[in-house]
Amino acid sequence: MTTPLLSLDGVHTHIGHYHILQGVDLTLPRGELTVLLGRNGAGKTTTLRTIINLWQASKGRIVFDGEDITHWRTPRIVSRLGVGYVPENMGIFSLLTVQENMRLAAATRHIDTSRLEWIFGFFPALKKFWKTPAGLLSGGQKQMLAIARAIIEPRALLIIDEPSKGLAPAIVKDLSQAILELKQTDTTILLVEQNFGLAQAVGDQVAVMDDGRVVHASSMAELTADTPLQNRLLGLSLEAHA
Amino acid sequence: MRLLSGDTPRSTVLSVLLAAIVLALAFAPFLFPGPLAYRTYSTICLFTMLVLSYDILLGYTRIISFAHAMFYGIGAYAMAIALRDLGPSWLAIGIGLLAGLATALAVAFVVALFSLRVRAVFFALVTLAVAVGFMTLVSKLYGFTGGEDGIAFSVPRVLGPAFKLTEEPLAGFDVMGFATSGNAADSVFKVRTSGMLLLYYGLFVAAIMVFLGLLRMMNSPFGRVCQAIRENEFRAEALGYRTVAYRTVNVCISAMIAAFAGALAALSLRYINPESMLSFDLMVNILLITVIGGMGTLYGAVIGTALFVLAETYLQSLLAMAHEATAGVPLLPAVLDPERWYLWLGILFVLSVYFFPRGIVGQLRARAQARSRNMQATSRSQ
Amino acid sequence: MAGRIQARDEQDGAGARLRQVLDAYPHYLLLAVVAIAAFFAMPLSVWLSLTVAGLAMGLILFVVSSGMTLIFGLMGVLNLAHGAFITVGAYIGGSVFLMLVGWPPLAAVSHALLIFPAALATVAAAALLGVVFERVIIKPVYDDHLRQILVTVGGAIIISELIVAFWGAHEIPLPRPDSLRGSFVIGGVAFEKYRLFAVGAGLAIYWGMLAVIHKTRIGLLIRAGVENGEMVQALGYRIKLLFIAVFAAGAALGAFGGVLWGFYEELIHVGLGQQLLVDVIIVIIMGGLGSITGCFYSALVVGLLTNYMGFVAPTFSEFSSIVLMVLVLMWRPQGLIPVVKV
Amino acid sequence: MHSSTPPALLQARELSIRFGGHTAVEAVSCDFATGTLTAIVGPNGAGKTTFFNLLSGQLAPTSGRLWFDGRDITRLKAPKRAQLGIGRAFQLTNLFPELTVRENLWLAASARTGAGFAMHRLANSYMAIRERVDHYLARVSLTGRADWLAATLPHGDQRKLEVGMLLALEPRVFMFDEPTAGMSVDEVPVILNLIQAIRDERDKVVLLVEHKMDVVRSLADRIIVLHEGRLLDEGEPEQVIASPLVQQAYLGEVLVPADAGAAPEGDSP
Amino acid sequence: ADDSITIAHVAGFTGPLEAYTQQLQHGLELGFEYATDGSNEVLGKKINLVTKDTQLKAPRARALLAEAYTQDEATIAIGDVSSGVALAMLPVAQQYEKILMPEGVADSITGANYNRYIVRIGRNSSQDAISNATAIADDGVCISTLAQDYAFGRDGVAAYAKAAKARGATIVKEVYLPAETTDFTAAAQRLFDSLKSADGCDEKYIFTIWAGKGNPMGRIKDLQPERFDIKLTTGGNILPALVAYKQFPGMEGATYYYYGSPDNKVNDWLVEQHEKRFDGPPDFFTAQGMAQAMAIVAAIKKAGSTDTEDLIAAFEGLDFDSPKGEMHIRAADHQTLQPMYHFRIKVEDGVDWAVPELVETIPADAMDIPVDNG
Ligand SMILES: Nc1ncnc2c1ncn2[C@@H]1O[C@H](COP(=O)(O)OP(=O)(O)OP(=O)(O)O)[C@@H](O)[C@H]1O
Ligand SMILES: Nc1ncnc2c1ncn2[C@@H]1O[C@H](COP(=O)(O)OP(=O)(O)OP(=O)(O)O)[C@@H](O)[C@H]1O
Ligand SMILES: [Mg+2]
Ligand SMILES: [Mg+2]
Repeated sequence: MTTPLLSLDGVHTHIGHYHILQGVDLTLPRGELTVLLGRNGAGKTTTLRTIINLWQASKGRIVFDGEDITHWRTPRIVSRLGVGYVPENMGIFSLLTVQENMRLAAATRHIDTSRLEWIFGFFPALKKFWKTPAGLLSGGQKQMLAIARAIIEPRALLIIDEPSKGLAPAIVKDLSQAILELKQTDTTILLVEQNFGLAQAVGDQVAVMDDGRVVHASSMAELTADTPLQNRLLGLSLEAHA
Repeated sequence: MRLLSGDTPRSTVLSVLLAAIVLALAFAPFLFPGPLAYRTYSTICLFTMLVLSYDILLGYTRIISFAHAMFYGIGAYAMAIALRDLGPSWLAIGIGLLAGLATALAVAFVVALFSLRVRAVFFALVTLAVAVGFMTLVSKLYGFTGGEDGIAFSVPRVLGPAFKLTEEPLAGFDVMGFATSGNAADSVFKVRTSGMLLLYYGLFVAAIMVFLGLLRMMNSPFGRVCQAIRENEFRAEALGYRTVAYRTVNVCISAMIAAFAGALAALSLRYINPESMLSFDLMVNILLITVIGGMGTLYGAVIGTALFVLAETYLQSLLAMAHEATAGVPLLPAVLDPERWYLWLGILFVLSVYFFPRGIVGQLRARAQARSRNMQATSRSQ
Repeated sequence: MAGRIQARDEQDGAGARLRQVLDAYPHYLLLAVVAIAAFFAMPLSVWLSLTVAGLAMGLILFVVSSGMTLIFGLMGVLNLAHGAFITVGAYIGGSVFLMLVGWPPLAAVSHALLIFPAALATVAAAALLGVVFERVIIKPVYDDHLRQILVTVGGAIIISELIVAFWGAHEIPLPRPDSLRGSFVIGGVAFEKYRLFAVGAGLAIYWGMLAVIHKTRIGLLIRAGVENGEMVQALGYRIKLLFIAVFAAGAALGAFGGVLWGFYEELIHVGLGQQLLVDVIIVIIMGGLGSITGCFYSALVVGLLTNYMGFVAPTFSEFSSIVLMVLVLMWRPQGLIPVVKV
Repeated sequence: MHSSTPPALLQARELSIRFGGHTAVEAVSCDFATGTLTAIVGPNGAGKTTFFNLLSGQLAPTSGRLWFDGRDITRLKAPKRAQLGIGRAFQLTNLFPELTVRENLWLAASARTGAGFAMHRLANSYMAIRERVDHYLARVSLTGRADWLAATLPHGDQRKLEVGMLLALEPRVFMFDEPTAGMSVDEVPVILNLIQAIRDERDKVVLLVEHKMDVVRSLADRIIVLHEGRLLDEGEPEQVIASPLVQQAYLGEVLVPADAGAAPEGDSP
Repeated sequence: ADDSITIAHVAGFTGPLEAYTQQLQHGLELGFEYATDGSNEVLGKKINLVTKDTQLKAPRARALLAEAYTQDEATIAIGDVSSGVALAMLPVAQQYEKILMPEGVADSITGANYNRYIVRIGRNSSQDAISNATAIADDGVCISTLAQDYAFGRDGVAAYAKAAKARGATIVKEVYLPAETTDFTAAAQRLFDSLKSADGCDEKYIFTIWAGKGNPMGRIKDLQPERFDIKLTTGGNILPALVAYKQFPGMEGATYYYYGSPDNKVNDWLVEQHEKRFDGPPDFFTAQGMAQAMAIVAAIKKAGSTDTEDLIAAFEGLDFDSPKGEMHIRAADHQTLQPMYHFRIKVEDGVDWAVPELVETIPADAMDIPVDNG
């Protein structure tokens, strides 16, 4: 097995006085899609944010392609390593148009039109609202825009936080299609997803978090096969109320 | 406890400080001789009332107003004009006080109507413009207000320096003099029991009453709703509180107390002008004292005022001493030049806003709380 | 927290159409109302010269105010030290100018030309000061309007005191170059040369600012950064630098306004900025905190109004802009062109 | 539902609200009778929260009317409606952060008593309110944390306080917007039991926005489905969930055929 | 104590007027030195000049003044240069029954707010206004005035108008503007209009009294009043302000002091010493401070004691020497009568400011300064 693209090694994160991540170990194999599961508040989002240093790790190491990036600043991580990030709250600039949102996401001055057409193929709404202030989009459309921004250019690593949230089921299908296609382009992906169906459909690897730690990591196939394990772990994330 | 409406200092250091301030003020005329000292401790009483009234606005309800000095001025001008035009009588004082309170109420109500429409920063800037406009108006109506020259007037004899309460002066003990000279015999001085003394105790009692009254008010249902508005106005509305009404009442009460303090200030100073009663500098001072002392605590107003007035009065002399002491050292004397005392005040402001974001009282309370939690933790672990 | 948002009545019909137009262009309306009302209150030649003078004064006011509204609009920082920046600008610009004028090698150069290097030096120095100010004073208090107010007031005190320590408490006369004195008289109407000069400067700055904010990537970034600074970072941009740059620009604009004003009054003194601050505040509130366009038009309105009132009822000219502000706020609580929700 | 029943406590008629060009709620008419628990479901952005905002007065409708207890309340502002007895808990936690849990509850408990303007008495001296506060502290099991500042509570406890405040308000209409979102699994039943208890009193109107279909099934007397701002369907839970329109618009094609029982909609707040 | 005489200078050493206070302080020091021939002693007692900074705040000024009288046992206090603060100090002097010598120019200091403990060595605004009228006004002269809309401006114009009319001039229009005005276009329009349509004028003037920062003269000049044959006139000013006068060569008016104007040995000494010590010529307030000190020494000598009543008696009717020549303290209101200087502005190369060249000295008795303290 080749060296992983990204690895977290005993990462701790504090937010204010709260000790949120309590030693996260995680590795992302190159070119594969890893799904991060876990109940609300388990620390999934915090993990993602810590990777690109939106929150500073207080302890532990984050290594990207052999390089220690634990103390790099966010802009450096993102631009030097080529990271696309879809935050939980989508991070749309609502006063800017869809086009302007996309322009900011592209490091180059001119957006590659063929890639844009490829994106429009999944998310036709974006084409329709190209010159519309993004704030006027519906929640689902905003989510599409957020994802589109992250893939406007080829990325080495894509970090996506709950993309299916707010998307109508039909679009979720398109989304999983898009993700599968992205996998073909040799992109390493870290995906937080509560929708286990989607996770199962696209994931190669899976990690489950609870209480600020990774409590299980394996291949997706392994987890799918092991129903008792699934119930034990995912009882946490799927509906538990009888 | 009853007196304090159950809202105690909640910090030993704070309690000690408070007790020291109250004691020093209670016996001030007998401890600190001289007119400048008199001015200083009466100013502490006056400003305490003013800052207290601002705290219920800023600290408890988070209404940033730059028009508070204006209300202080309204009270002072009403009193001054009444005494000037009606002569130095108790009736004039009564009329002046009532006129001041009524005017403040009316103006505050109009200003508060603005808070229905605009919020926060906007409100702050609007009140700033209104206050400046008011000051211009006062300067312009010189026939009525004395313009820039202000109004000098007399007060009833009983409140003046000529009135003698007792034939013989009482004895005082100059603590500062004693501290510097160490000579106890030389430090005894005569305290003339004039109307000035009477007036000072009036101020002192008024300040205590305002403090206790407001403490009660802010621990009443009204006070709690004000705090709720500060914390989350949207939610307070959703619970059924008409926040606009609460804010309006708050602004009006606060303005009337400020006017009350202003009226007393006029009595005590016997001279007023726009610069000392209405200026932007005064407003900035109120704001700074409130924040440095600790917003939303009322105790902060007392501590903050005492410290600030002392600093403002004596910082220059302190600098002069430092200036002389460092005379040989290069560069230092230039920045310690007593003429640059205001620079140091500015630096102190900025530093205190950084380092005491919750004000002195907030900081002391947080410390006390942390300590008691630690003690609990250790006692539990044993 | 979802603010209370009024849904717009969208009835059809001419009245609604008119209201829509007024809603979209309140600044034109206000400008027109003020100018037309004055037109009937005075002789034509007076109206003409006052209109020209008022517009020019408005542009000076715009330059003086634009930095403050820029900083508020883009960074949400209420910088009450803006007055101090104006003063600093006047002092730096004035001293550099006087130095250049007194420098023998430049004796042959027209003094009017020397204003440009002086202004340039001012802008550079003030930008630097802005950077220091942002790092030392503002940085710790982003997102807290109350502490911003306090800290910037404290900062203003410090700056003014340092000015006195450095330049002394004296007023410094700043004689304007002869070529910028006097007027062009056309048909009995006098057009002051300096005001025309200021008009040029003001318009250039206005269009420049609009162009930067709406046409360039930097403008895009700034607008995005205000809404969600974290996301801008997550897209790989260093927002800190951006914000420092904005603050420097705001300070430089204020300082440039100070130079402009110093040459207008031909006198530099410590209270210069403070004295302008009230007008600045009126202008930026009325325009809509944070709006460059709003600031531009409300500055014009204030300039016009004070000139007209100065002729019609000088006693009230001082209050006229405050009263106008109050009226505008009753009509549009967020100012003419609201951008930032406060 | 039945023509013989008295008019419903809360009646919405053709309620619409538009934001710029976007219509978030469009011509929704609906009755809410006392004693029923109505669940409102629909995909994200369907307008559920906006509909709540219209009912409780946080937003004013662009058109349409709203009646409460036979009275037109369309133009009443939020505080007035709360005074009348329309209370709500918020989807995003919405507390008084620097006040204690007790004070938060006190504010809710005294809101409808009219004591707010009293200045002469101490807030803590109102015995009736104090008792109510203590009662609801216990009901949402926060007694042990009564003196914590709301801001320092863990997320789940904040959600409980949010619900507790709605209870302490003692309104006639209860609106819960995803009350269990972000709450840990073992605490969810506490809240659901509380809601169930209110429903079982049978003299209140209860509205519940909830994505978890099993919860909806077990609690609701009736379901309303919103989709793109419109009322798509309403009726008995089983019948609505089974309707093909709802299946398509809200539940979508079932992605996980394996767990046919559980709804796949697992989205978070 | 007994072997010294304490004089307290209680003024705004910091704040907007600190430059003026500084000049006064220098003038005082030089004045005491000169009047005591360098011994700094009078009646065999050392003169002890103490300073207290009012920060230009009236309440503080009052407390400091009281402190000076009690703690420092000052015989005489010299008050603030700001009229507002000076006015606030007046009642304190009366209360402590000690002499106060304020430096502000408001008429009311020795007018409506006068008390018998007040003695003013400096000019009052009537003197300024009347000297200006004396310099310009004559038959056939038409004048419109511009002033700030508050007591100082209105009183000044009233005194000016009275004196000008007495000399045969016509006052065409009085324009008053808010004190903070910075844009003078509209006012200039009104002033031009008034004079354009005035009949029977050989000469037309706009007279300006403007305290503070605005620069109405320059702004009016920009609008080219010469188009309508209108000339500008105003009073003199401190040296830094005279720089701006370079725009007005030939302008006439009257001033309190310019170091080149008086011709006497006191002034010669002052100019020489000032050049030597402070590297520049003395200004308005340096001269005033020096006159102040010389008056004090003269009065103490005349009284032969430092008792307040003796001093009051000595001040009343005192004639004393000063950089402006001999001055006289009027017994009726303790206002000092003094010469003023009619000037014409001349621009000289190598001088930073415009030179107010002396046209003639206006002797004190040529000006009828009203007594208003009744
Ligand atoms: N800004 C913050 N301040 C304090 N605590 C926070 C903050 N943000 C998150 N937390 C806490 O950190 C913990 C982990 O949060 P995180 O958002 O990483 O969870 P998550 O696994 O992404 O959950 P979800 O599925 O709800 O998105 C939670 O307990 C949360 O309450
Ligand atoms: N204040 C507003 N201004 C503009 N659009 C708004 C506003 N509030 C809501 N919307 C839009 O109205 C639509 C409905 O939003 P709403 O919050 O009611 O959805 P919801 O059904 O509650 O979704 P969720 O399940 O995510 O809570 C969304 O598209 C949203 O973007
Ligand atoms: Mg998350
Ligand atoms: Mg919702």
